[in-house]
Amino acid sequence: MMQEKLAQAPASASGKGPMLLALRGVGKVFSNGVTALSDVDLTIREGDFLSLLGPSGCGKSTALRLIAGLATPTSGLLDWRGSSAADRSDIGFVFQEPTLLPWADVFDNVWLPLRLKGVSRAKAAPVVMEMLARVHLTGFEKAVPRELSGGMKMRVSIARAMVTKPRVLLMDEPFAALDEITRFKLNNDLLELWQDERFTVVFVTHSVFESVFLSNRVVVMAARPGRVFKELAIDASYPRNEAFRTSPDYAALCRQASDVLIGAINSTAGPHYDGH
Amino acid sequence: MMQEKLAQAPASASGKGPMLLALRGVGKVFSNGVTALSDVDLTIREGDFLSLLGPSGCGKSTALRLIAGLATPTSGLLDWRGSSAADRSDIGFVFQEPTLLPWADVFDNVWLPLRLKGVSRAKAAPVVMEMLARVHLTGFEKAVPRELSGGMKMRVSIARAMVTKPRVLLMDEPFAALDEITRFKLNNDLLELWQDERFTVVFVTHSVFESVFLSNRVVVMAARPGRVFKELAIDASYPRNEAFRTSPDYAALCRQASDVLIGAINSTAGPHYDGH
Amino acid sequence: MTAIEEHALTLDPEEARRVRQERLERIGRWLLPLAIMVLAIWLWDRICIWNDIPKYILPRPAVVLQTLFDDAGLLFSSLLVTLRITFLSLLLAVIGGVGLAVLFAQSKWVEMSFFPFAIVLQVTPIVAIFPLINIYVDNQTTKLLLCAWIVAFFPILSNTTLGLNSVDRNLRDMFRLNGATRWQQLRYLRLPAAMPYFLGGLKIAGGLSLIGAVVAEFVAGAQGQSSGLASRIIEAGYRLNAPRLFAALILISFTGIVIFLVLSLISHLILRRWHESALKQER
Amino acid sequence: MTAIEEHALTLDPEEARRVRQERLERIGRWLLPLAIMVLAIWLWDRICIWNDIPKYILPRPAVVLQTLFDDAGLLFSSLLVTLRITFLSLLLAVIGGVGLAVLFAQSKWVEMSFFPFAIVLQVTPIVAIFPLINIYVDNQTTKLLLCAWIVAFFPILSNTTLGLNSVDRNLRDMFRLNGATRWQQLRYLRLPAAMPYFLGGLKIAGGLSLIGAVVAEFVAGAQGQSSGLASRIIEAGYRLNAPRLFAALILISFTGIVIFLVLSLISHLILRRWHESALKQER
Amino acid sequence: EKVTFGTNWLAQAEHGGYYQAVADGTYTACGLDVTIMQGGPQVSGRPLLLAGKIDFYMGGNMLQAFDAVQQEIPLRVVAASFQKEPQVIMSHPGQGLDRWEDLKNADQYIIGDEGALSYFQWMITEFGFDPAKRVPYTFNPAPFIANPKSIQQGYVTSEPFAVAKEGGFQPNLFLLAEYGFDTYATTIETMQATIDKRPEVVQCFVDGSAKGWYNYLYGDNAAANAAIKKDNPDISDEQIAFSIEQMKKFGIVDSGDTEKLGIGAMTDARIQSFYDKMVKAKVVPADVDIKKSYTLAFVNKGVGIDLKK
Ligand SMILES: Nc1ncnc2c1ncn2[C@@H]1O[C@H](COP(=O)(O)OP(=O)(O)OP(=O)(O)O)[C@@H](O)[C@H]1O
Ligand SMILES: Nc1ncnc2c1ncn2[C@@H]1O[C@H](COP(=O)(O)OP(=O)(O)OP(=O)(O)O)[C@@H](O)[C@H]1O
Ligand SMILES: [Mg+2]
Ligand SMILES: [Mg+2]
Repeated sequence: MMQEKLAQAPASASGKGPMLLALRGVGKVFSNGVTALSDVDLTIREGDFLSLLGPSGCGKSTALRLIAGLATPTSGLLDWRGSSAADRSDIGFVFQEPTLLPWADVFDNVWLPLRLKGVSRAKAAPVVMEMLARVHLTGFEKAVPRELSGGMKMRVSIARAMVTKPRVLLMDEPFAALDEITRFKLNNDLLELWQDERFTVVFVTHSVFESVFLSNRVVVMAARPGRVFKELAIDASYPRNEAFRTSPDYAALCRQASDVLIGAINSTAGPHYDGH
Repeated sequence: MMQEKLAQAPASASGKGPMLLALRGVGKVFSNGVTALSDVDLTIREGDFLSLLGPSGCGKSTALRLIAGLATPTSGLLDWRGSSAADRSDIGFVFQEPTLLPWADVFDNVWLPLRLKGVSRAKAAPVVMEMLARVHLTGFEKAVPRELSGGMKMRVSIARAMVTKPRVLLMDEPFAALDEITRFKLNNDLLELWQDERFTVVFVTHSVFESVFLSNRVVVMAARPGRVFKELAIDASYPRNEAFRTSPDYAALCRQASDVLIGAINSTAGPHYDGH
Repeated sequence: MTAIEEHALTLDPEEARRVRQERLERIGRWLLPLAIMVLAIWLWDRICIWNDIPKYILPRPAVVLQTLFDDAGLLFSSLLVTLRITFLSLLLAVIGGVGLAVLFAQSKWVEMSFFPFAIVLQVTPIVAIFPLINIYVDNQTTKLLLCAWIVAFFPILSNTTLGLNSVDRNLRDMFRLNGATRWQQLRYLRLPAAMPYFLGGLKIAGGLSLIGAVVAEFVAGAQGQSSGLASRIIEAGYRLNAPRLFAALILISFTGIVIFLVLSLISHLILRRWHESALKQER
Repeated sequence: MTAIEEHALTLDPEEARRVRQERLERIGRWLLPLAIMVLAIWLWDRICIWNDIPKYILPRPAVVLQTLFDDAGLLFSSLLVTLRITFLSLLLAVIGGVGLAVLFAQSKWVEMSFFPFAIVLQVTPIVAIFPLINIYVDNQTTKLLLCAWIVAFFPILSNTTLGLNSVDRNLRDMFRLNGATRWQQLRYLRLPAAMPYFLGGLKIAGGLSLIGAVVAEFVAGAQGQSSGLASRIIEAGYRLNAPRLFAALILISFTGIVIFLVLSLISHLILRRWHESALKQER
Repeated sequence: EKVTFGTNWLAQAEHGGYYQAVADGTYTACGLDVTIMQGGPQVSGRPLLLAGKIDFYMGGNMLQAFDAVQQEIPLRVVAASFQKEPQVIMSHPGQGLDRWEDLKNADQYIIGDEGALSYFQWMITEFGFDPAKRVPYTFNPAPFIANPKSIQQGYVTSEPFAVAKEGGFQPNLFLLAEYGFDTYATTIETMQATIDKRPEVVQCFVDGSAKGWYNYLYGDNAAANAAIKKDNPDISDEQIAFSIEQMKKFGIVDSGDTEKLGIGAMTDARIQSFYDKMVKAKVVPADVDIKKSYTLAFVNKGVGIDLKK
């Protein structure tokens, strides 16, 4: 199944597509005085699969919210010059918390983005059901969020973000609440889809392995203040499959990323890391 | 530092302490008809570090809530005969979601369990501050939950569960929202503490690596209905450190656990897994 | 297995206690309110006897009940008149309260501009402005409705406004991202989220619209032929017919309780699948 | 950098529009309500003129203002009397409402047993039971307070009860696990969680206790020599002194708005750190 | 021509003359189609008169007419149905409250808002009643019956009946008119505009009402009573009979000047004398042009005297 995708693989994995968005010297200081981001420069190209990796609290979610337009930077700017207005508004977002409508059942929650675009229940049903099958939730259409387990809620949220097939997909630790096997499956699914549709993904994760497996670029961030510590290009070709997962290349890249992450964490100032 | 702990290491890693609690034929059917657990038999011994591993929705959280007494089984029973009433009420719980008081700041949230036991702010302060330092949150005492990142909230929740030094610690994916490096550090911390204090831990995780690294017993569950699929004894001696993490033993155990997990997932009935 | 179970039951007295208590509570939930009601009525009777209270001041419950029975025709036809105004004004209060709340939710400045007028309506004593209403409104029912509405709409407005403003931030962001129009945001997010607050306001307004209907009739008088309970109360008071006065009051109280129960039931049915206040504690 | 920023600004007209709109809204938030108030007063004036309404029916605003100024001494001393009852009864409503809510929150059957009595109090017309109060209560202030309290306490009770029952399940479990006593659960969990609901009820009760104080005086009369605004209104109505009547009404309305604003401010200060309804939208 | 007359209370025998005139066609005879709009305890119909929604209104006493002059309201009293203010003060017998002078020593005065703003002011200044002891009358006499040391207002035709029936004792009655509160009462008020534009309507209504009263008091009043009971179903025959009896006994409607001038009579002298008393009691200011408050153009013509049998 994966073999037939080879033809559509991108010319280069390091993302030389046209520029979608550039963060230029972006900083974000919250009103309580916390500097969440400081002087972040980052260019996102169309078709990128970019992972944000970094310690907890380093501003990954904040960066994602800035990109989505849900927050505005307190300094610097977001440069969308390279993209059309349609791109900017065609965003799928997986929040770090499930963020479901508590009164609506699973079907309605996933249907919602389509509903907001005027798609009727009947028209939406096949798409919604397909998305639910993808995240292994067939049979739970009628359950309301409080009847779901943590991981199931997160999967509903993922299904909802993807149901509109957006041009830009922003995902904030979407698979953190899932077991490794399901996670691998969903990783493969996502990659497959991405190769088919060539949308742009910005993917926040805590897993070095996941970031290396999925992305063509890994941006490692450091905390206090949140900033870009280092960027790694993952120059392995797509499609990536189980063979890649067990290859020495992958292990080497993971080790490299891991070292960068350790560096990022150690570069964090503050007395609370001294004890370790 | 770790070397001096050797003397206190348990005689055997496979948990031959006195019985704390036994689940006997426990089942749980929710009022909406979902069978979350069915016929679960499980014995927890004092001083166990037991991990629950299993696919999303297999009933891990439900099992933990049953053990904590937050839910009652619809069939079967919990047998606490081996333990004192004190054990049963001295439980620390880390919920899958942070579950913080939104109006209280970080300090007050962590102080809460002590406060409920009548410990004054001044008396509690050193303990609370130490716990906050352990989870790397020094400096955020005055922040309220909505000003924290997802991982930070979870760390507050962990600090709160451990601040009373409970005899039994139930943790529902405590480290899922943390990056791997921090996670490793907290893993080590937890293990160290466990060896010092010999409390009992039931630990829900999605990470095969984590479960093998931490526990003396790994219980793999399967879904629909949730049940115990297989139990693995991790017969490596404590203390476990970075050396263990890179040992071939560890890798073998992980592979073994992984295979069991795959087996558990494949044993799940239902059409929605067919496509994969 | 049974042996162990039994064992476990004796072993765990706390668990057994809990089960016992739950069973007790299930019975008590219906029996106790009734018992306490009966007790209250008995106390009322005793107080009348102990203090030698003459029947023209506070009649004994039996007398009131007898009157309720004897004058049933008169009182119930009056009750119907009052109920009609009550329900119409509650309906108007819902429409007006929710409508205004939705309007106010559109923008902070709309809220700040028009909320004062709502407050003015709430705090203006009806008795004082009734002469104006009386001059410019011709229809008697309209007058009554207007008065009762003024009494009842504010809690709905205030609570619904609060609810519309209490929507989870992330959900709001999610709607924004999906390009929801103002109307869609209202329809699919803010109104459902405001439900618990609105229903809370409705429960307050239920009683208020009843008292509003009574007060309206007090003020606007029984200028038509069909007079409601307020006219009965005035008349009975004037004629020192205390048993009938109290029979009318009992009828009003009872109606209030029924309205509250019905609104509570509606509220429960709407919220039971998702809101904490209505969820069954499932263990 | 500035060049790019400028560029970006022209580049992103939506962003610029948003900033402009925000600035506008900040100004409008204070100016518009005032402007609309002025407009409303102007409209009132025009209506008087257009319809040739004589001043003894609806005086023009200027006349009312003049009267407010001329009779300031009289009216403001009356206002103080009314305010005293208002605040005392609001205080009692808070104590009574929260107290009962806490009691009701102890157990479902306590709630079901005693809520009916609260409803009876809410729906009983004060005018009808005043004779009883008059017979058994001697102190005039007590009478007034009792009447005003009956009007004001229910929204607080109802909303606080709702709030106490809306606590997040997991938090409740967490307290249970930590062996919290009933009182601790109330003190540290349920009361703080009920805050937004309570404060919503308080905002409703603020206006109600004002109108309650007025109605109480209508029914129970002035306290000895010092008469409140209700007496002024009755007197002005009887003496056909419409300007003074409207001056008194304006004073009541204004007081109602001030009470609401103060309660809103209190509510904001208490909730601003954590509850959605009071959070500043931070982008 | 259609006109509406607003009364100040629910239909009762004290309104008998008007119901009589409607019922037996007296108004129709001079071309008026009269609708009687009954009032109630909390409502005043006067604003409706001021706004021109009704044509005639039943006033309480002359004080309000004086108020109207002060407020520059073109309102006029055109006839006085009651020669005497029927208000009484009631007290319990044998409680040391058996004389008018003693009444001020009562614990509590139960007096309604209208009373408190009119004759009670006179009672304060003339007889030293203590304003702090006043409690509003909510038209429920129970508190009075319950407290033997209290006094209460009432219509001589109405409250004493209920008190005697339910309280089981005959209260002392002090008719205000007999202690110097010599206002006309239950007046017919109308706006100056009506007098100017439709004098014949006013005349017809005044004459018809006078005739109505004669017929009601001295003739067959069955039809009028039926109409009263239709508007106010709760009133009893017994109560109506009592009211008529009291009106006759105390000469409320027909006494003094009416012997010659007919029912509805008013005189300048009587009004001036009442005004002077009220000025002395500081109930009204001294500079009111009371001539503006009434007109004698429609009364004192002896209309209907012939109907008295
Ligand atoms: N609304 C807010 N108000 C104030 N400070 C905030 C707010 N949101 C986040 N912060 C602060 O900004 C910093 C970055 O937060 P952010 O949520 O972006 O971290 P993150 O990288 O997503 O962390 P995690 O991996 O734990 O989710 C944190 O220090 C946090 O305390
Ligand atoms: N309150 C509830 N009402 C009804 N069904 C529920 C409820 N809570 C959980 N369930 C169902 O019970 C099953 C087990 O849920 P549970 O939360 O225990 O799973 P889990 O193993 O913790 O999964 P995850 O890893 O995703 O958190 C799921 O199918 C879920 O839909
Ligand atoms: Mg985050
Ligand atoms: Mg779970």
